[in-house]
Amino acid sequence: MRVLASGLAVFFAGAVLTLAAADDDQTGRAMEQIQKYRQMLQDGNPADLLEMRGEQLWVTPRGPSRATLEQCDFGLGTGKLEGADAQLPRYFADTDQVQDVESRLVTCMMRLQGLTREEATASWYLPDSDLAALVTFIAAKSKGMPIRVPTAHRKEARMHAIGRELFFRRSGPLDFACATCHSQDGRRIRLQELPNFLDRKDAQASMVTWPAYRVSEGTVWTLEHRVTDCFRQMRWPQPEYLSDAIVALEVYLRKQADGAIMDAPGIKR
Amino acid sequence: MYPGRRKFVKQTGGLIGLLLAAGFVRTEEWNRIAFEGKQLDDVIRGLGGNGAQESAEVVILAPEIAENGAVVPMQIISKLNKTESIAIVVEKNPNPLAANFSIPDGTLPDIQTRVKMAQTCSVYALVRAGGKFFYSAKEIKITQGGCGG
Amino acid sequence: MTNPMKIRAKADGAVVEVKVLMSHRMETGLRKSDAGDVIPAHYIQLVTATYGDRTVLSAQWGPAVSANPFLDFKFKGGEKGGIIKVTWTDNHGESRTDEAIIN
Amino acid sequence: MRLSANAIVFVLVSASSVAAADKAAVSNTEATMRRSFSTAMPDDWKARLKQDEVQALCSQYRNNPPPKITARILASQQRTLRYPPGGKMIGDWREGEKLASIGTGGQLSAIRPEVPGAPRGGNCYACHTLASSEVAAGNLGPSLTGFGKMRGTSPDAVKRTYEQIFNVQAFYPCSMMPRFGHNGWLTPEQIADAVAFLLDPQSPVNK
Repeated sequence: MRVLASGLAVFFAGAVLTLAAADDDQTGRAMEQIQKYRQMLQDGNPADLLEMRGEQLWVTPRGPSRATLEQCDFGLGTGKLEGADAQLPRYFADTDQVQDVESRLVTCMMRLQGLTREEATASWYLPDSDLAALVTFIAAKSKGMPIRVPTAHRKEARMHAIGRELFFRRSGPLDFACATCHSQDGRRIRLQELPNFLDRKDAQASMVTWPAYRVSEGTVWTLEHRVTDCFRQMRWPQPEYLSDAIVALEVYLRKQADGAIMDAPGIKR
Repeated sequence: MYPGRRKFVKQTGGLIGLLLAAGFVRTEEWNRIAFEGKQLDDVIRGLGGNGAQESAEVVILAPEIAENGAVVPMQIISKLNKTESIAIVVEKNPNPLAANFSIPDGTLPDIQTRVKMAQTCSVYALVRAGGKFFYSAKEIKITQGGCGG
Repeated sequence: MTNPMKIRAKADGAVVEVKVLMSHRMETGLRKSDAGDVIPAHYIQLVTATYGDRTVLSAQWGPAVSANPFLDFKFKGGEKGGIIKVTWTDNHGESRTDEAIIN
Repeated sequence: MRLSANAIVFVLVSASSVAAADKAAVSNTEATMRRSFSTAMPDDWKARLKQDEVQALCSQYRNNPPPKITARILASQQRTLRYPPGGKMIGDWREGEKLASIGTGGQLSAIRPEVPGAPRGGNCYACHTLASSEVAAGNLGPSLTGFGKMRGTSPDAVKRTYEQIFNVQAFYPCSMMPRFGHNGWLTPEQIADAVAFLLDPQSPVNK
């Protein structure tokens, strides 16, 4: 009886393995074609168009103060953009806050150009928004530089710890957390590969290419936009733009990618 | 539907006139009939042919699976002598003709662009060479990516 | 308002390869906004590329060309330092011309 | 001997300080969450951010709870199981197949409001291979191709499959899979349809 039972178990296991192998074959072939698809998109990233517009916006006097953004300090000194995005988010003494590139940009639009917070952020999520254009331009200025998110300041370390906690925080009607989809190797939603953010290499490959042109959206998404939409897909409510929950997650995710060479703007599904 | 040609001219006559004078724009008119065709045959007729012959000399380089139907990259190469134009026709789009490229002397019959595909279907590359139409077809699968919502 | 194209033109022996990115929504007229209204069709219909007074490519497009269109073509007889001009005109009658130096 | 005693003390001390740090991090996180969302949100939106006991425990233990917590979750989640009126736990596989492909429903977003009337599905294909004809299947969960071939449609197999979709954590505490029935995402009838998709010999899952 026992022999028979284990024999059956082996039989079932064998059946499962065969099925799994067939599935892998088919999936492997599909993934190969998708790689080819992505390859064909690499040359000619429409994000470059938004980057060009961001560059123009950077030097255009705007707002009640008719000022440009050229005096904005992203942490490496007034007006210094080269490599700045690779070291964000970071703590800024003048706002006593840990800020990401978008939050800092809005600070400058308010302080230098005299815009209200509402004016500066009103259309952040719309296709080809001024904010997305500026973020794309600023990110491209870190091309070739390693990600180095500072955590030495007490507030930076705190945001990092909160970001890690948030990454694993399950709630909502689907019991989801970031970790549900992003904490194992080689996983996919349908055919979409999911970076495992607990793995350094995966985190690096993902983080160096935000902001990115999303072909499914026909426009560039910033990292805040990406995270905000993950919340939507988890069936959570929408977090406030520039809120600490998003920035904390960015600190954690980009810290996971420490040392990776920036290659933004990217192009993604 | 699309604004009529007359409206088009009225709005932009001045600009187009200037561009024409500068030699930037040819005097061609957008081929409404071809672009509004619903079948491959309609498109061929709209482009001035009647029927097309399948040809291995027309090559479609494209992935078999596209991660998103909004952007499907493809390269069309014609090895036929006297290639005059290359059109891309997406079988199951509401209006199948996506683009038609005129290839003047001295330009290689080798075009890359990106088109939208509403669903998995055949893509036809339709080439006019020496006054006749030739085509080849390739099926491209459109997958549902991401979280599905 | 129109935004600049990004044009790259590179001579490789006798052949010049031109790569163009155009900034355009390429609305099909079939999509609906979040409020449920149809977004009107808005797309490039005519594209022309010239080298000197020679037309090196002309194209007619429908709304099925992807947003922010990409175009890659090759022609003979172009020289380094020469200028390639690209013009598009859309169904609203808007038009734009940009140029690049062949390198 | 003395050395190892020291080591034990050290381990105990560091474990408790880690626990304290964890507690601080968790309370910081909850405070951060509270100030990161509009206070003007409707109550049912806010409710989605509130963790129940299982969600909080699984977050705390990174989905890998110790035996004592595992037993606690098993017991509490077993008590949540509910069945369709009339007790029919296997429905129409065709309906189940539709649910498996639907990834919409229940989204809350001001910048991307859900299309009115978007159906709510189980989105099974996002994570599982089911019918082998569907290439675009995810792999966050195990392949379920041939699921019914091995299990048949005995009352026990049907009940067990139903219960697992209703509340997976009644069997696997801190599973990544949503508790579809317990959380009210799918109705008991819809779950019965999903059961049919998995078990019915006519379903493409078993072809």
